[in-house]
Amino acid sequence: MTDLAVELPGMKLKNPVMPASGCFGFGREYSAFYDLNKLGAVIMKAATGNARFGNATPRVAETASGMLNAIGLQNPGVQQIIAEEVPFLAAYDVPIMANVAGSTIAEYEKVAEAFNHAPSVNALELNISCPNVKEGGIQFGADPDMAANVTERVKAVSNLPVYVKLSPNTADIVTMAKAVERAGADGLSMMNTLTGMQIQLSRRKPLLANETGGLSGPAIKPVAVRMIYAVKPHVSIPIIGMGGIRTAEDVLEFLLAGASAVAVGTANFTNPYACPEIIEQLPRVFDHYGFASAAEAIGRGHDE
Amino acid sequence: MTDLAVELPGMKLKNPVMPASGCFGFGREYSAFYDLNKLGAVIMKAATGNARFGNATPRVAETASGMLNAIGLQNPGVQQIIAEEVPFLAAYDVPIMANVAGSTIAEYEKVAEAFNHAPSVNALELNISCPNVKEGGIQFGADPDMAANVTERVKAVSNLPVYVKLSPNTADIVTMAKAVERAGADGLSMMNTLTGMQIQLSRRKPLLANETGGLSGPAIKPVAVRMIYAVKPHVSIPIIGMGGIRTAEDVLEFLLAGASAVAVGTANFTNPYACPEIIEQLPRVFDHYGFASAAEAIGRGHDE
Amino acid sequence: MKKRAEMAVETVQEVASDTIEMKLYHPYIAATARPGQFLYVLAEGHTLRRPISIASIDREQSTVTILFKIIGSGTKHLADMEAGMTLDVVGPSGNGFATSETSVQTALLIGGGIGVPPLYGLAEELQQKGMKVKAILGFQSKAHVFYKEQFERIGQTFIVTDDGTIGHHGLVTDVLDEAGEFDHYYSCGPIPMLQAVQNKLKGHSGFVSLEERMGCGTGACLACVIRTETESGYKKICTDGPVFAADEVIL
Amino acid sequence: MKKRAEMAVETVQEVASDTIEMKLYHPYIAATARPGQFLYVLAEGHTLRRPISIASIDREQSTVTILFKIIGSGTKHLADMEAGMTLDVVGPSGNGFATSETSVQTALLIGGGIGVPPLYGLAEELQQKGMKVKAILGFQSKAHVFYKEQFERIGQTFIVTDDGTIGHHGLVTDVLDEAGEFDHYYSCGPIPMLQAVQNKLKGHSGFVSLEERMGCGTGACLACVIRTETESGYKKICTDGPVFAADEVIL
Ligand SMILES: Cc1cc2nc3c(=O)[nH]c(=O)nc-3n(C[C@H](O)[C@H](O)[C@H](O)COP(=O)(O)OP(=O)(O)OC[C@H]3O[C@@H](n4cnc5c(N)ncnc54)[C@H](O)[C@@H]3O)c2cc1C
Ligand SMILES: Cc1cc2nc3c(=O)[nH]c(=O)nc-3n(C[C@H](O)[C@H](O)[C@H](O)COP(=O)(O)OP(=O)(O)OC[C@H]3O[C@@H](n4cnc5c(N)ncnc54)[C@H](O)[C@@H]3O)c2cc1C
Ligand SMILES: Cc1cc2nc3c(=O)[nH]c(=O)nc-3n(C[C@H](O)[C@H](O)[C@H](O)COP(=O)(O)O)c2cc1C
Ligand SMILES: Cc1cc2nc3c(=O)[nH]c(=O)nc-3n(C[C@H](O)[C@H](O)[C@H](O)COP(=O)(O)O)c2cc1C
Ligand code: FES
Ligand code: FES
Repeated sequence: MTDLAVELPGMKLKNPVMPASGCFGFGREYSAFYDLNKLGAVIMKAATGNARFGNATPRVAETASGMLNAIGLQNPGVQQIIAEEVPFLAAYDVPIMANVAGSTIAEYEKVAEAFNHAPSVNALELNISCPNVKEGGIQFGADPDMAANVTERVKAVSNLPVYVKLSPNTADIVTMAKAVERAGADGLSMMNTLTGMQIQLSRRKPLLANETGGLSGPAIKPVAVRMIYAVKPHVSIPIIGMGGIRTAEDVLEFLLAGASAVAVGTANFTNPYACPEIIEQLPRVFDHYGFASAAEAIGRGHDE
Repeated sequence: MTDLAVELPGMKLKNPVMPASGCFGFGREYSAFYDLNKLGAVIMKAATGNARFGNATPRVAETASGMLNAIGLQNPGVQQIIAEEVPFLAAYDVPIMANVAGSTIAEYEKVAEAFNHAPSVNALELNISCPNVKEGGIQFGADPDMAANVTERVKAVSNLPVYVKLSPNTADIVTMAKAVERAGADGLSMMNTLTGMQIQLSRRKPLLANETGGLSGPAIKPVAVRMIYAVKPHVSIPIIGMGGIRTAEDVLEFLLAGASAVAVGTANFTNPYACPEIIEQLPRVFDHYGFASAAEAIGRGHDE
Repeated sequence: MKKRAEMAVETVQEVASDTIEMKLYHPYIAATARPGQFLYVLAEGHTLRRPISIASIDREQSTVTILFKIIGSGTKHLADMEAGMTLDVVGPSGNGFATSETSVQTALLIGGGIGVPPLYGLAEELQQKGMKVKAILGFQSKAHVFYKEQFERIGQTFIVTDDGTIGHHGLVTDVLDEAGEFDHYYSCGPIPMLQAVQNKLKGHSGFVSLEERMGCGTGACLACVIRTETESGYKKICTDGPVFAADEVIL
Repeated sequence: MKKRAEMAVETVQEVASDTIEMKLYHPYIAATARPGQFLYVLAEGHTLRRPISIASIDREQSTVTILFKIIGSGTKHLADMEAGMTLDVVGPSGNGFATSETSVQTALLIGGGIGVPPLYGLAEELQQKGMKVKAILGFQSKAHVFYKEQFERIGQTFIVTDDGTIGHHGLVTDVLDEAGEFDHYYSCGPIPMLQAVQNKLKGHSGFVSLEERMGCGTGACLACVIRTETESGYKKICTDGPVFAADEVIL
């Protein structure tokens, strides 16, 4: 039997597959489809300091092999997430990652600090790259110094391993990755969505109320693989890979590129059973390509 | 009848559709499928100072709703292009754009200068963004100062209108666009390919011999539309839009975003008749969405 | 509870201009579906599923019928399906119309275009419960009209068209007075129509069925929110809806 | 001259493990195709077309036959097609084998796996021209063998398999000596096989048919170049090839 387990700072995963932030809520809805214990981990939807309503609708659009979203970080606020949502997920035997967002560094600190008091949360994913938050967000993800700064400040207040989620909307992903590693990041999440737009011909206007949205799904997979492959040799912290993963073969592709685990976002929408079905196929795929374990595939695309 | 004509610096186009550079060679091959006089214009394959063989094969890969290419600017060199290829295209009643590439600013100057002596060439497209040229290329497209510098130097030696082709692999497309406009660009081409990678599982290695390649096709259309929409209000020079165009509806979407004309690349591979079929559908589409002419649709996605 | 199901396509028929009626077989879905719920349908090659209302339910034959208009590439793909193929759906999705709790005597159904189908299943159910049903159905033109006879068999039916090629020439709200008394109304159609109905029938008890672009279709992504007067300030159309009390949502 | 054509699918058949034989009707393609040319085939939902060799031509019936192995999603999609559907192709593409200019008495055909199909059309044509044909055909295993009888009807045929489940156990080059004298050879298969053949038959006059990933398939994009000894230093497999004189290309 193929050994699917992988170990990451703060998390021991049965298998390297977890749902991506914002695509799985806090797990309740998908728990109606399958047993969440099958998952490697769960990444929760973004938490901000207070409740946020998010953007006006429409918030999503479909694109060729992908979609745009501009949800705008709608969430009930970190306190309610800790009180209402974390306990639901804590009942499962699955590591929990909290996705931390904010418009100011102080808000990131506040949210991160709050999760110190949620013992079931195993790690933080620092969302410095949400392209749909107009006040802040975007700048942190676009500038290495600001990214390093928010990383450092969050590390200073948090007891948990901190994974920094990078934006692909940059000319130089390697510099970004090195900057946040130096600032103390325990891991990287790569990647968030590419900024895109769709114009609705009948209205002669951008379809999304927010005008721009984040492009996700299979369309962006080659960009994610390229960025992970580029970053891997330059960092020694692990990478959680994401961007267009739909099949077990895709998971192996990300591991070969350098990811230690992966997150699945958009594919949950096309198929609510995407995660467990991918996990079920993993042993066959690892076996077919000659790997006895998930761990031994990590980064092997860099071998001479 | 819908008036499809659009006018650009150096070029009067019967219609706003031209094949994109590198996807149409120098027109000979597609002239076997249809009469090139149907096209709005033709953008030739990149020209460099001397003949280039390009990258090792495989040079292309397929992705979800897209493809990767790493041709590596293979071409017979500017002199042979002027002697052998331009005369073939000059026999058609279609404006000709020459795509200018190089590894050094001196090479760009040399190529641009050479086209002064090819009276049938109407405009230059400055390829500062080819992601597959390791020695140079990439830097010009990633840095506003370098982009401005090469634009200025080429403008100084060229008699022709110069369109600068921007790279989407940047955090700030508006700054890039403004920089090259200030440096004297007569127009913009937006956009080149996003850098991507595919890993071949059976070989555990990047599939392309060049490892990375440029992602094109419908997958990247939302990124192109977003960038054109973002740039349009900040420049007063026209934009040739491209990136994933496959249908006449796509053409209208790019015009609404702010393009004055468009180029079609990858779609020629899926369907060798892509350009004439799109052109044939344009009157129906403009009419359906209430436009009496192509010109009046330009930038209308920005109306209040 | 909703499930992913492979439904067998039994019939596919164009019942009006660009409007397809499709009968689908699946014992679980047919047994559990309620009027006003929808199927979240996969159109091959598409990233997002398409929400399509259940237009009627035949529990004996284990079938449900959907009706949809060809709008873009997803519905075009669905229209090209043939009997014998299978359709991948997640359903029955959403809450549906709450007919059991109501002590309605007369119900007024107000549907616009592709908002008409869910009202048909509701009409059937209300009739079975012994209630009186009246319907106002709005369409673009005569060529777009469907299910006129079916509704007429159930109760008094007013047809309204944008161009007057059949029935009243104008808007569904124009004939509200003509339709007379009723206890509850149920409305489904484009937002501007629902707003007009909500306005004109302020004070009346009523239900509206809403549309919004969806991501997950299952309550997790918050793509499909609508502002409400409730404490959280919003509801999700895909799971809390698509049917809401008319005074609950802010259109 | 190649054209885009909608070919009618007449038959689809699995002739060996994961290997599909498809007969396609089109008067123009069937009238103009030559052995060694290929069809550039659209698999719906895919950006790039797939190059598939013409395995044989029936000019009377206006059909051509292709044979392909299911490799990935494109060939999987093609394998799912059924009689009565149409296939969008650009063809006949490429140069094909130059059989008219040769004064061959005995031809040795050396094919590996999915390189076998184009050689069958060639074998038929050479036979018609009164030449003697011998063939060495390599396959993975017995389950992958196809067209054995067809080749045997034309001439002496050696089957070679990787696992020895049928014929010679080993490589096609192992039986070259056994195959005896010939004037020209024609070879098609994976690059390592072609290199081995080129090496072993150095000095012999021969032709190789090459494979490379293609973009345009029509000579415009330079995706499919191969280094040559010619002045320009390269040739395009999609238009100058896929067939080249063995001493012309640098494998
Ligand atoms: C709860 C609900 C029930 C519905 N019931 C029906 C029905 O019974 N019959 C019917 O014909 N239509 C119904 N619709 C509308 C139907 O979902 C859209 O017409 C359909 O999704 C269009 O898909 P497309 O691929 O043809 O169009 P495209 O415009 O190509 O679709 C692009 C994207 O936009 C979404 N989209 C486009 N229009 C709508 C819309 N009006 N509402 C929600 N999403 C949209 C699509 O789902 C897809 O994600 C319903 C919508 C909702 C929300
Ligand atoms: C001139 C020529 C003639 C051919 N004739 C035949 C034939 O008669 N029968 C047959 O079974 N196969 C033939 N092939 C190989 C065939 O083209 C590939 O097996 C097929 O393209 C794989 O597509 P896929 O979608 O199944 O695989 P995928 O791996 O999913 O394809 C992904 C991409 O890679 C390309 N690709 C993958 N393998 C090859 C390959 N070996 N050569 C070229 N492109 C490839 C595909 O075209 C596609 O663009 C020929 C190739 C060439 C170049
Ligand atoms: C509807 C939607 C909502 C998302 N919300 C968040 C979020 O709240 N926080 C975050 O870090 N990423 C968010 N993302 C990004 C995903 O977590 C993921 O990085 C991205 O979608 C790429 O993966 P995919 O192609 O598998 O979807 C969201 C994506 C989608 C589609
Ligand atoms: C095979 C191939 C070769 C290309 N060669 C060039 C080139 O030589 N010069 C250039 O400026 N762009 C080149 N491009 C980029 C295209 O001109 C175009 O900008 C890009 O492909 C996006 O458009 P599309 O999605 O319609 O293909 C090439 C693209 C492809 C696919
Ligand atoms: S569509 Fe995701 S919450 Fe409704
Ligand atoms: S595939 Fe484009 S030149 Fe051969």
